[in-house]
Amino acid sequence: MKKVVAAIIAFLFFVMFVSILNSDSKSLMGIPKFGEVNLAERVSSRYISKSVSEDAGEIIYGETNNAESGSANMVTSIVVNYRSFDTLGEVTVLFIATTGVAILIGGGKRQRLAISVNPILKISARIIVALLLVFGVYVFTHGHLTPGGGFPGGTIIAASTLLMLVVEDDKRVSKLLKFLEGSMGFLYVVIGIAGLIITGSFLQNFLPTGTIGNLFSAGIAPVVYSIIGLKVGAELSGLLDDFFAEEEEK
Amino acid sequence: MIQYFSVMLIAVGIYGLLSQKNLVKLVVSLNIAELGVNLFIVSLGYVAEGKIPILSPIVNSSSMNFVDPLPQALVLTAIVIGVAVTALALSLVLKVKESYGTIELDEIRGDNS
Amino acid sequence: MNPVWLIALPLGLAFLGIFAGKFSKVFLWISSIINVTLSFFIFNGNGIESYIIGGWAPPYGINLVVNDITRLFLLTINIIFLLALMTTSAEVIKKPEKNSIAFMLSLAAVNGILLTGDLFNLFVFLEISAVAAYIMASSGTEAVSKLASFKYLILGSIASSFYLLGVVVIYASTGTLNMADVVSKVTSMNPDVLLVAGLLMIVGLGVETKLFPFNGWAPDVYANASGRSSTILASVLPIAMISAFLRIIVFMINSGKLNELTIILGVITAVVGEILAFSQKRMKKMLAYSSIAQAGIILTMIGIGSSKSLIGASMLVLNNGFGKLLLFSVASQIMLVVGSDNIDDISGIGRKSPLLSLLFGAGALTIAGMPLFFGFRSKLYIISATIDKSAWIPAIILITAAIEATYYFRWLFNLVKPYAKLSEKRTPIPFGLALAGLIAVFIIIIFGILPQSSLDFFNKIGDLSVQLGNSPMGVM
Amino acid sequence: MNVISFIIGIVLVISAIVAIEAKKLITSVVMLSLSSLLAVVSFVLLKAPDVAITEASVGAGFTTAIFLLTLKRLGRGKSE
Repeated sequence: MKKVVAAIIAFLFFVMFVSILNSDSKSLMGIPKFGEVNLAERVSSRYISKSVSEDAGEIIYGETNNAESGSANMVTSIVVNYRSFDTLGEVTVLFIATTGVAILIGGGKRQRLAISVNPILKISARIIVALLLVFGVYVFTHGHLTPGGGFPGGTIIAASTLLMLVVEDDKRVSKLLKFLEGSMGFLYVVIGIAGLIITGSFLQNFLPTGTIGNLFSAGIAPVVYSIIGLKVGAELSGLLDDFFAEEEEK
Repeated sequence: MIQYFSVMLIAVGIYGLLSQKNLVKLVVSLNIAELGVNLFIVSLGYVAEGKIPILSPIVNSSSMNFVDPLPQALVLTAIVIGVAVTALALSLVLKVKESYGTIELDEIRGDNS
Repeated sequence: MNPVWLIALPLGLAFLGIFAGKFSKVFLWISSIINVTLSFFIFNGNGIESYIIGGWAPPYGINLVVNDITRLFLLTINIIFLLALMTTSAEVIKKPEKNSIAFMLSLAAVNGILLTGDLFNLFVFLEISAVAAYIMASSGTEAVSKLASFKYLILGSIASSFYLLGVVVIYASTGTLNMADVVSKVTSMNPDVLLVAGLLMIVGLGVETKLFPFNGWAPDVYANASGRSSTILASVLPIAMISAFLRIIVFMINSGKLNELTIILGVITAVVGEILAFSQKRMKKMLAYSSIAQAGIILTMIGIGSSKSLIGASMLVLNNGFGKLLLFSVASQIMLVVGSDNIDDISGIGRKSPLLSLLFGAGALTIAGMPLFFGFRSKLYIISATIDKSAWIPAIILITAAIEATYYFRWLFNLVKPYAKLSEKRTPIPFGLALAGLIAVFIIIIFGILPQSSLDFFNKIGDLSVQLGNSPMGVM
Repeated sequence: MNVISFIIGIVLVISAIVAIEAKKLITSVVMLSLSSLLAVVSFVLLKAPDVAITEASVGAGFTTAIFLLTLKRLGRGKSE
């Protein structure tokens, strides 16, 4: 009976929501039809043309110098430059959730695995962990040029930690990770305050943005994304380690 | 078309939240609902012949026709928030299992004094 | 004075706190004290100020908006947070360093919710305060607090997903995320789309503001969280959530149908809250239902939306904040001393520490709206504000006030009832509780006595709400 | 192109329903990661590579890892 009521409510939600899809018309603004979006009406047209503070004309890859945001990847320019405050908030959400998991199931001695791990797996795991770390670092340092950024990069680093945790029986994540996590977060806030002091508003870019497409372009964007990558990597590794912890005996 | 499927996903997630009694299943339904929301947000930014919003040697000028990058930036944040909340939810499930011995809502004798 | 410090400081100290060991408790006090002083500076500015973030002017960048409502609520929130730290300083909790981080981030998020002028940024701050609240809710010693926190988490997460859907629908229609920009475009929006977006946002914010069908989580969470957590959850968070509800549903969307829905749901919340509070055996559960009832009345006033009713609502929000601070601090102290807050176990406790019963009495009387207290003035103001609108709303407010008075008096008399078993010797209460409690009592009595004309910062809210009603909220 | 997205959409919704209705928890977790992966494919079709990579690593990868670790710790109590 409960399932029928739930199904009805879910269906009502579906009907209500679908009724307002493609409701855009000349006179009244609504949700445009899938694919027929007029970007000029939207805020993001200025993000694409990188002309939020002044009109920068046409941005050419590899040629435009000292553009407003400087990162070739427009999504990264929004996440780390135009709306960097959201990302700071979102890094805080991950930080507080990790702290919460540490409060709830942290501590306790390491959980023994039921199966004994074959030495071949242990050695090959070490090689793979090294490769994973390099790949993770690559992903978040090139966040402003290629897809991906701080978060996927950090998760790939956490994946290498997971591999080590699964393969090694007694491996515990070192306390250094807590220090790395905290200092990276604090560094992000310090960059924000530096922006406030140097250029007048919190989290404002104060480094030259170079030519679009180079590794060292886009001002503080790669710096912030590397900080996020290391922070997310440290945090999620700590979180995985908590999931491996044994429950404390009451 | 993907918009209708994403709204269906949200509806399936809501159905799961209302009908399931297993705590882990509730977290699964929550993830499905959030997946639907994220899919819907990105589908709002789709432009028919738009290109991937990354400047590269091939797509080298900002005057070309691009897909809307803002919903993608919003979804990046929403995905990570969803994972953070899921991790917290699962650790709460472990604590409930530890003290109540079960993860079925109707078996848990909540002290609703 | 850039208000971004109110958010950045607790955030930075929280990040440092993770590896600072026992210093993070000190950081918590530092950030709270500095926040109070900062909000004093911000309080005596005037007009509507906009502080941009990241150097991009709105609606392309995110801005922090400071207007008369924000100034008053910012000052109140930071003062109540500091007082809550003081009243519950004697409590010993497991892993205090990590819990202090949760409190610091909750402080940052609450300030962020009040200040931000961007819809998606509000979603992120709501999420931070929600996750911090889940951790606070699970801080109780019994197992039931983990279960209560899990239910709160599931309800809160699906609610914030609905809010996000509402934000995205508005973005798809108007093309902007800045609240002030949306206000200017709402009139040319398709009314059905606006209605659905508004409904989604009411559901999203309704859970946090304890609106009727979505407040099932509150009693268990408030009753089983640790002392400090339940005090902060009950006194600080409602102020921020109600201000978010006010700005989004009433100032931004402002559709007649949704305001009526808010009124109806608010009235139901108030009535249901009072009836359930009446029959509770545990003090913290009773206080939880009383908070739900107060939220109901406040949301009804917000739904009406006239400038006088908004003044009444903000007075009631302040009154509820200080009142619940006192009541939950006393309830937590009783839980520490007696180990239970069941009505039979604690009868006569008040005779052993008269100051405790004085604090409880003051909190109870101001919430119930007795004369000489601030609650009386706000209730009076509300009734005068809604008399002309319709007759049955003031009637309901009077009924709820009557029910409130009865059960608060019942609890008060039970507290001070002579009881042979307990020895007569006085048990002293911690200094922090006494000092902060007396400050709160002083505030609610002063607000209660001062003539209406001198409470000009409330009247400023009145003309601000009129001005906001028809012009873009905050600098474009 | 929209034929592929139509098929992916159908399989996505079906895997979501199975994830909720599955008897054993392990099946529902596997179906959840399947629907995450299908979502990654549809993100690529929607020309959102950033979101696809993030959803793949954070959404599908990490969430499935946590669910399996939780089930492992729950499993010791032989609840199923």
